[in-house]
Amino acid sequence: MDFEDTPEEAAFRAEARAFLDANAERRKPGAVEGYRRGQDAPGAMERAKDFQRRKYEAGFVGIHWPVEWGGRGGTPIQHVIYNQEEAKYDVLTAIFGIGIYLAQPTICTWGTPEQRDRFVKPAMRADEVWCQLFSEPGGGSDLAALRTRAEKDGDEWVINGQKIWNSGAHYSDFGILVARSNPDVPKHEGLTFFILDMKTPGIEIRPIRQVSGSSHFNEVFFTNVRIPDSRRVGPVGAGWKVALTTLMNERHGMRDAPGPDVEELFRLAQSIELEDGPAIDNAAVQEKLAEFYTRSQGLKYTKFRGITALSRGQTPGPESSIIKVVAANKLQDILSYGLDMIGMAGPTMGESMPVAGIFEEALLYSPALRLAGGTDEIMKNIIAERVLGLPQDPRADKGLPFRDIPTGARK
Amino acid sequence: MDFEDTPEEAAFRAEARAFLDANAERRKPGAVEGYRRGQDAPGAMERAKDFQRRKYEAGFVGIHWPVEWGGRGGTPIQHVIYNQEEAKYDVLTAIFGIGIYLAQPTICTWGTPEQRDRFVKPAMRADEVWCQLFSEPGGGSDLAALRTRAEKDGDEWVINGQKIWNSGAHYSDFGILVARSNPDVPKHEGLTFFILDMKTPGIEIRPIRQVSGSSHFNEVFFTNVRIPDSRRVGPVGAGWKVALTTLMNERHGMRDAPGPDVEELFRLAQSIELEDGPAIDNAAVQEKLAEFYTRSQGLKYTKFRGITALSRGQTPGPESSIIKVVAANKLQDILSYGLDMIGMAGPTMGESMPVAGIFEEALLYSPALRLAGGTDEIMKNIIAERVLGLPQDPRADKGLPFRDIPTGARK
Amino acid sequence: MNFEFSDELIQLREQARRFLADRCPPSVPRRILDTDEPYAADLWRAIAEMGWTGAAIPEEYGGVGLGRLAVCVLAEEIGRAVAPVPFSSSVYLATEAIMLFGSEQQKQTWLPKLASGEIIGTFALAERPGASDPAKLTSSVAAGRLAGTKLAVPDGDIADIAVVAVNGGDSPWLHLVDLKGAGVTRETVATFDPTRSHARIAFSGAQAEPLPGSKGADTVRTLLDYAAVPMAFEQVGGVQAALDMANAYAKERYAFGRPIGSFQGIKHKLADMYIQVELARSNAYYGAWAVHTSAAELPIAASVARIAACEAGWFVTKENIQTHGGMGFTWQMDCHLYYRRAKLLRLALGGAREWKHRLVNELRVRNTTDLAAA
Amino acid sequence: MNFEFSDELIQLREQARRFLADRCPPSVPRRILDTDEPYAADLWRAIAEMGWTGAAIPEEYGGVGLGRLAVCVLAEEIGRAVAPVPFSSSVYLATEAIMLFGSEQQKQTWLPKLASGEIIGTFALAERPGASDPAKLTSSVAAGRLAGTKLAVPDGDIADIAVVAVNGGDSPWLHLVDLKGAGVTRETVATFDPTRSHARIAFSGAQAEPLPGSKGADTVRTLLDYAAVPMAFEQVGGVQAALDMANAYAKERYAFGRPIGSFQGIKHKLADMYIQVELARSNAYYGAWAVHTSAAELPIAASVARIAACEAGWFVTKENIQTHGGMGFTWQMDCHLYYRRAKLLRLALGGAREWKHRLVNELRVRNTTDLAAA
Repeated sequence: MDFEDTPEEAAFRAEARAFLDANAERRKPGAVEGYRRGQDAPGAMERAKDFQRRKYEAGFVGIHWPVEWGGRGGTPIQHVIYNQEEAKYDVLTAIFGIGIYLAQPTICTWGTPEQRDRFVKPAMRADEVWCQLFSEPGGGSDLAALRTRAEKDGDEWVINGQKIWNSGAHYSDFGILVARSNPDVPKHEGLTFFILDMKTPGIEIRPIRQVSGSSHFNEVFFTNVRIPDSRRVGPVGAGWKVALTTLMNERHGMRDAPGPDVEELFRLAQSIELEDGPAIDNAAVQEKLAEFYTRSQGLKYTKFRGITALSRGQTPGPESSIIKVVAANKLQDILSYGLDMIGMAGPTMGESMPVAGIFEEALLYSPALRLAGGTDEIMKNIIAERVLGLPQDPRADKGLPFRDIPTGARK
Repeated sequence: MDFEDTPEEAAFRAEARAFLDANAERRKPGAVEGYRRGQDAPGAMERAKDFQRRKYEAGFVGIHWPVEWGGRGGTPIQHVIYNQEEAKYDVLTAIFGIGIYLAQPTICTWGTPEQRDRFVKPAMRADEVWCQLFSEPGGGSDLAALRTRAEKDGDEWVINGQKIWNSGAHYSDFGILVARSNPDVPKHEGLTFFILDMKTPGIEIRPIRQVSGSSHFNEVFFTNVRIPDSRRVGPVGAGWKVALTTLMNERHGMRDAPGPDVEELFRLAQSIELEDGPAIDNAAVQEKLAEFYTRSQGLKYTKFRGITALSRGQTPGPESSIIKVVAANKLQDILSYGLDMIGMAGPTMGESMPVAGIFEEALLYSPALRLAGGTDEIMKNIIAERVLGLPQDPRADKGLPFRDIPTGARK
Repeated sequence: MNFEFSDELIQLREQARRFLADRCPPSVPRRILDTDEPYAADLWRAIAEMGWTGAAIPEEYGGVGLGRLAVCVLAEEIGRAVAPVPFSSSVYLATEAIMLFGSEQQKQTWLPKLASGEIIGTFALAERPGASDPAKLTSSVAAGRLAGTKLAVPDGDIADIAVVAVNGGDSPWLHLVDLKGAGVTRETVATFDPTRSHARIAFSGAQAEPLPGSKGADTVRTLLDYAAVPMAFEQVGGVQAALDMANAYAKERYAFGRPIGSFQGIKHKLADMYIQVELARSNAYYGAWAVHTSAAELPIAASVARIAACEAGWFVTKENIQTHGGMGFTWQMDCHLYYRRAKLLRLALGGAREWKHRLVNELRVRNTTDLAAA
Repeated sequence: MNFEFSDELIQLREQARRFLADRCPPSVPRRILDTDEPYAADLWRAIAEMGWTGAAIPEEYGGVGLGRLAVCVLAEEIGRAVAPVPFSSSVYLATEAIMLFGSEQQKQTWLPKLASGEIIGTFALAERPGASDPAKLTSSVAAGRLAGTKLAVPDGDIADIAVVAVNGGDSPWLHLVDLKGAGVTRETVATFDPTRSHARIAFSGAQAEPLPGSKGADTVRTLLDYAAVPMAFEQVGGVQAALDMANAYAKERYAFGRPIGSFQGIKHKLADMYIQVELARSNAYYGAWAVHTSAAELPIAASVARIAACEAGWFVTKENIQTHGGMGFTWQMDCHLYYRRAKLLRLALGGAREWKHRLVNELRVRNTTDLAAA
């Protein structure tokens, strides 16, 4: 039991560091803005694409993919090690994640050799940027209830409908799309998966304003959008199975909730006076700090257990399924407690506030973290059913043709 | 908005107090043992029956019942006032509650005039003591899934099966019993309700040992127990509806969780030293005390709102449905926090422990309070469905003949 | 026992609810959120015309003389409507301060104007992040001139007058300041709830008129106690609205072929929200009784009302978003109006943490046998 | 990174699990619960024969020399089986104290006997209800004679020797006392978990042998740190067993025509229990690394392991009862074995409250940049 790299891991880590030192800037210590979204800054996309190209050339994209997919043929632990190192640098790579880590594995698994040859490498090099078109307004947690229609017309499919929670449609070249090709069979059986060229006529993109006031997501509307059948991935009607490959990869990449954590709460408590002196001396504050610290450490070492499994060539255990739900709730608890400590001055937004105002900022974006990528409730169902083996809820929609499933007042 | 009695209420309260002063001992202030069960003490049952007879003669039993049921014809608020006063005295009346507040209203509502004449008055006077025979080992929250059979044989019914969570079968004269008279119809439609003479041959009573080590409940087994049809209450097959009258009255009588509350935690915190001085001076302890106090007060004033509704001749609102679930969980939280404060010495049982050892004692009985009379989960379903109007869970057993309802491995 | 509002006040509540449903649908706070308007001046005028701003002010000072219970009833409706008006600042705080601690002449001068809505008042206390302990204030008054800086004063940029807390020593701790006078610099600050404007106010030699009854730091706490009760009602109104919203959505929204409200995950969440709302409401009622009778228990009753309202505020409004799923996080749904406002009100008179501290201190000075909770 | 036990230790764990499944089914703790037997002496002998009592003791002192990680692995299985044996008292505490602070001669004298199970050791600290702050101890040693009274000493009535904490001033704080010698009065006390016996021990001039390395009150805390880690594994074993029990019951028990585990009310409860178990397990692993390497981070790692284990212990065992419904509250079901034991272990080294205090104090003496949690 140790925290050390094996000699092979250490060598790989050194290689990664050397590449990063040569190609990126190290993040300043104690910076709180690391999690703030940077892709809206001027020139950010160009810089990001430039770095991604160099990362690809250096062999750090698709580290753990097989060589025939265009990967390095490395190990999952190397992938983790590279990401641990990259996280210390000021680079913007997350926006290519949909293309590289969601779209391409799905295409490689289900697509034709031609599709693989055409799409994988440009995605890895960030020559082409991808987005995801799965969620719909009426679907929510019930993803397979999607209603966007795909109707065959000769060698083409005609798409009509609406997607939501799309990230990056406005700057993406391609999208992965699931649509309903047959509403007369049960809901999981009537879906088909496509690669959509985002420049096709008939696509309209509207930003969604979030509670925080910013718009990191879009609604995307399709009016008679045509996709050649050659851009279909997997068999007609197999779209749900194909999409599951994407979703598994998405869940696998699940990460911590960015924002104020124990360290920031600690800094806050050191900087603030309560009625009986510095907050950090207050026994109630101390107990809260200890509880949050314990939860944070629990997450950290749960991740270490997962990495250890990878390092041993095993699949990480189900323990990783808890990370998102614990992290997102912890963030809400911490920011709320921090704001209460700041007290009457707490509502003020901005860098002039204690710890650069991240508690106030987190108030406005944190609810999303308990929803995006699976709500708390869905995550707990997953833990209960897939980890603990509990039976599913009875399904009101089981076996029903999609068009007969109850939807309430709405259609 | 005031806490005062109306002149009529004040007069009634004075009358109740006069009766109690003449017939019972006032409880000592600060006594913690008030909630401890006393019916096992020698001579306790005789004293209890004696007091109950005097209470009946003085007109304080069935205060809010109509005169034709043998009641006083008073108001629900008078009933509350009497109980508020009685709670200050050292009397044991709860053991007659099943007979008086569960069995008799059910018999008065559904039974024949002969049944009413025969049973109501002796129950009110405690000449006859009653118990309840509803729950079964395989039923739990799904009360209507009971399997005890009632088969018609001439003018009699033959009962075979098993009940559980019975309180007082060993000292009771009669029991109210629900049994399945027809397993071939849906589960709520095949039940019948009976009055059972507990001296009938074929009844075997076995005490259930609880976690606390004591046995306040029994299992009751029936082997060819015969009940004359004249002791059937309500129509054959209407047993569920009849039982609902009992259950409504049971829920209505739902009370606080007895045991250590904020006052006891306060006393504990005043008596204990932590690493930084008296516990009561510790900010973390103070915050907990404030949180518990706020919850306790919330319950108290929720009850006051219910009493106010009664006082105005209205039915108390649904707010009273929250009391049991909040009180039982609060008790567990308080006792656990108290034990943590007592620290390494905490496991010791007995009167020599701080606050007479009630925290340790409560550890062992408190889990029952979240289960008995409806689990937390059932209570929340009730709040969600009956108060908030949310739809029921889909029923896997809906419309199925009882014998075809899935029961897992067990039968 | 009569632990309910009078029929007259219940009527007032119904009238207020209808009025605000008509005049302050969600589009009104949204307008303030989306524009530079600091508050809904039109709604404020209408509210003043209804007499709400003078509800607790005696008739001799131009008010309606309905007493503090009427303010509690109105506050609940203001909260339900997330109304973008300075009701709490002007009514629970500035007006209350003058009623409690003002001289006869001050009452005659200011209360009629506050009652009519001609002027807006506010209360300025916090000087730094952290607990707002009156004993640690550094603002001071010398020769009738005030010096000091107050952070995040609610409605500080739209108010005409402020009651300002200073470290008064043996002199009064609360002073009236004309915010349009010399020596006052106001700067609007952005907050996470733009439906209620806030300002940082710097006083440099502003003319300050003491409220003669406000001697001692305790008077600041007393004012907060009086304000905490209607504030708790405002909070209760907000969480009730958020619960109603979640409840309606849970019935209407389908997933997996049935309403999401039929899943226990959502049902039990809503039951937990309901429990919090009811506990907060019951404690607020106790607070109402205490302000109504100016009972000795007010510090305890106000703390309990405040703590329960703050807990419900955060829990219910965040779980309302959660119940709505991804939609709950969109600008277009109203969930965030309640969520922002709930956290704002939770901090407004000092966080729940401060009130817990106050509650236990108050309980300790009493005989613990008063604690009996059942 | 290798954040997992070695294959050798994983084998040891499997062997221990099989052994205890065979030799310590629930009927064994039930026997102790139901009778006057203070512990399962037969099981204890078998455990000693397996070498578990000497697992961490170096071979030169008659042990197996597997190190502290082996004790962690065994502790988890002891916890899973709710074994009624003085393993924690004798191994994590008495043996550890001698290994950490004993003289060479003391090690040679006592460790072989502890390793072989010939004697049982325990640790006596608490003198009053409340925090067991070493600095406030009143027991003392003068001229080799100990005076003082210790409350609720685990296994105090069956142990042969005790490591007793005293207020040592400049001398050692930990002393070895032969509990069968003169000047020792032991009285068995009833606790809420009779599967582990406890005694009140009064010392009046008992002969006491100092552990020379235990100078200063901090050495008492250090001993608790070392003990807290295997104790956390014992707690994790218990909660894992309780979770497994709840999970099996939720699948098997039907209500309303379907398994109760298909209701989200139960599903989400079990998911919450699983989360607590996993967080506690991960933190215990960090603790294991720290005791294994005697890392400078031990006070932090031990505190974190302890706090997480205590939280899981209470939550999981009480919700296991709740999952079982009324049956869960019967003597006949095993739920209460886990529930009692979890609360006992939560208090054994001082409640979670004390460890939170310790954790923050330790964090404060370090650079806060070490805090980075991700």
